[in-house]
Amino acid sequence: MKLQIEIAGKKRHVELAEAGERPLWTIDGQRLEADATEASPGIYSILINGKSFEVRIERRGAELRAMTRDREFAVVIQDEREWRRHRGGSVEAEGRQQVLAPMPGKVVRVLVSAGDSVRAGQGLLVVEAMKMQNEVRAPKSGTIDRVRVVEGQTVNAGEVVVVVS
Amino acid sequence: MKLQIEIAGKKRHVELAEAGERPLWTIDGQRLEADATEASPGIYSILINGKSFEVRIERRGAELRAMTRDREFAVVIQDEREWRRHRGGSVEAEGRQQVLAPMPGKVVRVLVSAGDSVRAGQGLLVVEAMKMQNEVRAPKSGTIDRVRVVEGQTVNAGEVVVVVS
Amino acid sequence: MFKKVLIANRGEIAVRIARACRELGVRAVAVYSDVDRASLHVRLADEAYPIGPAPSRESYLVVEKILGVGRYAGCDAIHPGYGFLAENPALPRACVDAGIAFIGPSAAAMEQLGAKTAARQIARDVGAPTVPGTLSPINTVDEAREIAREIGFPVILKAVAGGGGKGMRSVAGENQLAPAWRDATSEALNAFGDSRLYLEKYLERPRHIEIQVLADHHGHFVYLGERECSVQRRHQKVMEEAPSPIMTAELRKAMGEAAVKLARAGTYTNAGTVEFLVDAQRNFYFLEMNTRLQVEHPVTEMVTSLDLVKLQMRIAAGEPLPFSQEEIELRGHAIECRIYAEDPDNNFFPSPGKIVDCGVPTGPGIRLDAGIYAGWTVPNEYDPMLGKLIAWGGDRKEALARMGRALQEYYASGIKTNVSLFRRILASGDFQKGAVYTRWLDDFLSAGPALEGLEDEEESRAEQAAAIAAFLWHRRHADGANAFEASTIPESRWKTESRREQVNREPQP
Amino acid sequence: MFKKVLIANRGEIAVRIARACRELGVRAVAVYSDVDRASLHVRLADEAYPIGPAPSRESYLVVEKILGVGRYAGCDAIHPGYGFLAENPALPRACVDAGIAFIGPSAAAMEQLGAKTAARQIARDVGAPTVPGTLSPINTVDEAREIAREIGFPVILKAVAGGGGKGMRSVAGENQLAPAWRDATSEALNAFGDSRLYLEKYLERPRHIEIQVLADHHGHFVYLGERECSVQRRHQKVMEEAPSPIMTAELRKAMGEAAVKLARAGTYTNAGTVEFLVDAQRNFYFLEMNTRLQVEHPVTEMVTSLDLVKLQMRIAAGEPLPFSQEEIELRGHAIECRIYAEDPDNNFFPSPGKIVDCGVPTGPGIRLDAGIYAGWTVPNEYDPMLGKLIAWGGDRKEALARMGRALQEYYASGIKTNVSLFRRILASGDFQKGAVYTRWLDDFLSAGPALEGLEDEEESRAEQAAAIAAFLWHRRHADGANAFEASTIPESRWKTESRREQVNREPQP
Repeated sequence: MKLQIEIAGKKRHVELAEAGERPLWTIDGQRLEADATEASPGIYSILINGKSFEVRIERRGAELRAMTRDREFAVVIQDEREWRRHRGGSVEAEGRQQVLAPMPGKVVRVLVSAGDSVRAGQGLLVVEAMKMQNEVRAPKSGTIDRVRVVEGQTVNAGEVVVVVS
Repeated sequence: MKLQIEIAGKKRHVELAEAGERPLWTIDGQRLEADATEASPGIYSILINGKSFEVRIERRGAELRAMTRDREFAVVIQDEREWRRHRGGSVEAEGRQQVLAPMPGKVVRVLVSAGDSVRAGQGLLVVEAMKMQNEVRAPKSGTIDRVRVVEGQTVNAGEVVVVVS
Repeated sequence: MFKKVLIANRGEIAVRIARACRELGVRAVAVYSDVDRASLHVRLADEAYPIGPAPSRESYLVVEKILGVGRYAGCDAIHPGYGFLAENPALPRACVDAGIAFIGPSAAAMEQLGAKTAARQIARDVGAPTVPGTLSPINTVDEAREIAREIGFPVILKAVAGGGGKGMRSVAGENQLAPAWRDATSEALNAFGDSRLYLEKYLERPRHIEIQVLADHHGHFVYLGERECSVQRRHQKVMEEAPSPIMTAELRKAMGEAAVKLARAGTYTNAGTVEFLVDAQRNFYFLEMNTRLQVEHPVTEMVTSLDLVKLQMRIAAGEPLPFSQEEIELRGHAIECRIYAEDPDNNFFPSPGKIVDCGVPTGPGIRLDAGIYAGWTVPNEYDPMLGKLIAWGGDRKEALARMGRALQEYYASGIKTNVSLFRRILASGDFQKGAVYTRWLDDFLSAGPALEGLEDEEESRAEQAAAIAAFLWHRRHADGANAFEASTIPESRWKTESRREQVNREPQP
Repeated sequence: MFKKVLIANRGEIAVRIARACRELGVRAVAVYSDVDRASLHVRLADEAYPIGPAPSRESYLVVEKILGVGRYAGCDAIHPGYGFLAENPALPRACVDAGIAFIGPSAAAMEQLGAKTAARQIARDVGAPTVPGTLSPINTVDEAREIAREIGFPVILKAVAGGGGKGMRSVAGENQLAPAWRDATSEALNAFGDSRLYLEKYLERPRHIEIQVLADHHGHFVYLGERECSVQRRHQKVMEEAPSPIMTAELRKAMGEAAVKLARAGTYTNAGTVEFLVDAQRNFYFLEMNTRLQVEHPVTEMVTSLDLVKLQMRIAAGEPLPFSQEEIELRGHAIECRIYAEDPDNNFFPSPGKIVDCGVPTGPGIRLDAGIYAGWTVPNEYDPMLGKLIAWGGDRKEALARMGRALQEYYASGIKTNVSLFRRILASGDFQKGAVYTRWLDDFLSAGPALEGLEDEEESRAEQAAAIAAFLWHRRHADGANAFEASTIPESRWKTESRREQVNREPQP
């Protein structure tokens, strides 16, 4: 099995071959003296040349994170097949942009309406959760295409609240 | 749903009826002001007339145990149907008796052979585990019917090691 | 001692109080809102009663409901914890009427010492220093110049209607006063429709240091040393320690005696905290008094070997303080981290949700006061504090080392927590030296993440380990199509980035 | 200080040492047998190396393997923990050859003070009291009578080859001596093929009280107060506390000074423990010396505010003791429960297996030193101790109350533990009063479970709660046919009963 794994922005090709009972790890073509075991669900004890690392893998919504004792890494995994499939469709960064609720909560104020022109960083609406009010701001300058929430409404994290074009 | 539940040797008939969203508990025909929720797997928070109990239910081999903050109870559950079915077959206490390994370990000494006559309490074999040697003794006086283990063998808890008749 | 204490709170502090009750053989009675039925404080209590819907205005803040449970369950005392009704004089007043002891000061003492302006007046009356300046509006720039000359530059102009830094200008010397006055006046007018300003001595990089006091019903007052609470994010304490790294025996005595004097003047009883600002020259200025148990009380407990919650109960039960000022001994050093369900990579947004698993640090010198457990869902409706991690050491160095070690062992998975923030703070040279002030953390954070050290072997090994772990995780979870999608769609990173940009959390006014 | 320490142990003590290393900035190197790959001490270490199969004779007890890892990983010191190689002079000797520091005494001191007979000789030489009697065989009953008259009745006859109570007779007065001699002689002959006896003063209900000593390489010796370790089950300590409930300042000084004198005479260095028996008149008698860190060291840490493992490392690194005898202050009271994977309802049989879930008590005054986690399988091959729960309080009463509270919060599910034993001990009047002796727990247990209090409302409510919980558990799990079978077959109870009868655990000779 072979995967492309991006850790802290660096892509690596990781391969695991089981030779007899000993698993053989290869990262970017280099053999690694590594031994890995899952201690608890999602928690891995990894020994690399005797150095002991404990890595906790956690999915947070759409993201994967790897936590060691002192460090935290963003992780993106693609296996070779998947990777080829996705290669074509590039990420659209310009044009219409969906603004997402960053947390679950209640919309306490909507500051813009469809058709308003906004500057990047301008407040669009205010979400309240856990006694904190949080302003959701425009990711770019443009025109409000649609406002998809009303005051008093409850939203979930990642829900589209406003579309800016 | 109705179950016969034996707690600390006392049999109770416990019934749960869901009336609307409120569950109604009845024990031995008496209505109970009780609210129960499973906080973690196998750990229940129970409020009875406002009194807060935390009960952990654990299966240990063939036994069920209920642990509160300060107490521990043996639990035997039978639903009414099962109960009727089992009623006929009574527990055979006399006659041939199987002696079970009380713990996993290694048989370090076998003290009897088939045909030996033994007194109740006499040592039959020694099992070692976790640096402790443990003598398994005869549950009753009689004759060794069969010895099902040899020295050096590993046994599991509950495994039949000797049969006495 | 009481027979049965009602805990009018939730979360870690309700757990803390329930444990004190348990240890004293007193029955602990919990209350819970609809979303708190399975909360830890309910599980650990001897009795528990529902008090209504999730919003605290309809449950934890309703005096009548609290008192109703107290009467129904036959409680002889109520502990308010902190937050919610803890500083609301309506509760002690209602307790008096109901014949139930309130574990805290009287309503009158609460009103006198809890209100900022009244407390400052008392402080001035008893000769405790307050920040020089005026609390009433100044009419003209000339009047401002006169006052500023009197108290000495630098000063700070503040909008009477103000808050959030608007209409605020610091003035280093006289020649800057006129333009600062103009700017602040117009900014205040724009922001609040009220241009009025007042003036205070500007403390350059003040520390927030507070004194814990105890007072019984027999006229005995003691102070239990100080807590250094300068590490704050947007005026919210984040990490506290005792003793303060800058404390001297003389200063402690002076501040402690000022605190006791203030408490005595307000006929205070039970536990309270007197907050001060301390400048670089170790001058201290009374800020305000908190007429309740503080979140950060454990650091005082660790260095005094006392149990403040039990002492609160003893005092409320009419017992005299069991020690005198001279018998209080400070020992070693303690530090506390407030662990929140929030996302330090995303402007510290609250991050409620279900806790999948918990790592609980244990071993020498470590204490955890928490209100959570694996499988519990952090509700959306309340303060997102999960608990407090506390480390004690023979000296500050050992306390910090133990905290660092404990933070490595701590986690709450399934939600985001601010644990990495504490790692960053602990690693900073300023904090290691104790060179902090109330705006230090905001400055530190706005300076951005420190450049990571050069890529060393350890770092690259850690990345390899993470890659291997991610590989194994993927192998186990990738079969579920969703999991696979979620972890591989490249857009996910883009979303994260844009989210980070869009968002800026404001403290609620 | 060292750069890298090899921990030649496993379980909770390896975790304890790894944490001390972490806090000192020293790299911790673990070793593990085949069944310990996923053990907590490996997970928490900075490095970890395999040393062979599960049986300790082939792994943790092999000096060459330990030294091999030490050399390979570039360690500059080895900490042996307790058990395994901790009292084997071969390890410090091999360390000298390898140029690696041994965190403990020299091989010579270990041999002198660790051997019972040699240590007793030293004790007599320095004037420390030992139990009166002789260690060499007595030839005739007349000789025995003479010695018994000298030291005074009651005395006890013991088989030279003996152990386990065989060939042992206590003799209250002279007229009982002859028959006792006959019985003991023949019993010894039958049991061991060796009829020789020796004689000692019989201590009626002695306490086991031990003194913690520290000695650096600069000739400084201190004692850190005592630990009361009288609560033992078949000569195994179960619960320890500090200070001893019967201690006086004078007795502590006398015992402490005797301990230091002994350590000094044996040119001891590092941490060690001198064990004494103390009789009802507070006479103390040297028993033996443990030339290592003890399991129960945390209670001393809690009352002295010191970290013994770090001090061991400092001493081994050549640092002088950072305090004098006069500076050592005892504060409050600490108690420890040794939590074992064993079944208190079934003769304390070991109960290894997979831990499904753990409840970790936290909050004020509670410390847990454990080597386990949920999901880990307790191996069959080693001592079944899971860890130690330690409670500190301002006084003994508070320490006991906190321990009681913490025990309510502790559990390790999936296996059986001895937690209920501690509840019983804590509830007993004798223990509450501190009226214990070395055979107290055996007497207490053989007296059978105390009659439960009359059935009160609380009890019947608890049973109702258990019934409801069992109902809900059954509803969730009954669908799986196996679960249903297992929980309902009536035979299961019969099996339990018969199992209880059949079994009688013997300590290994």
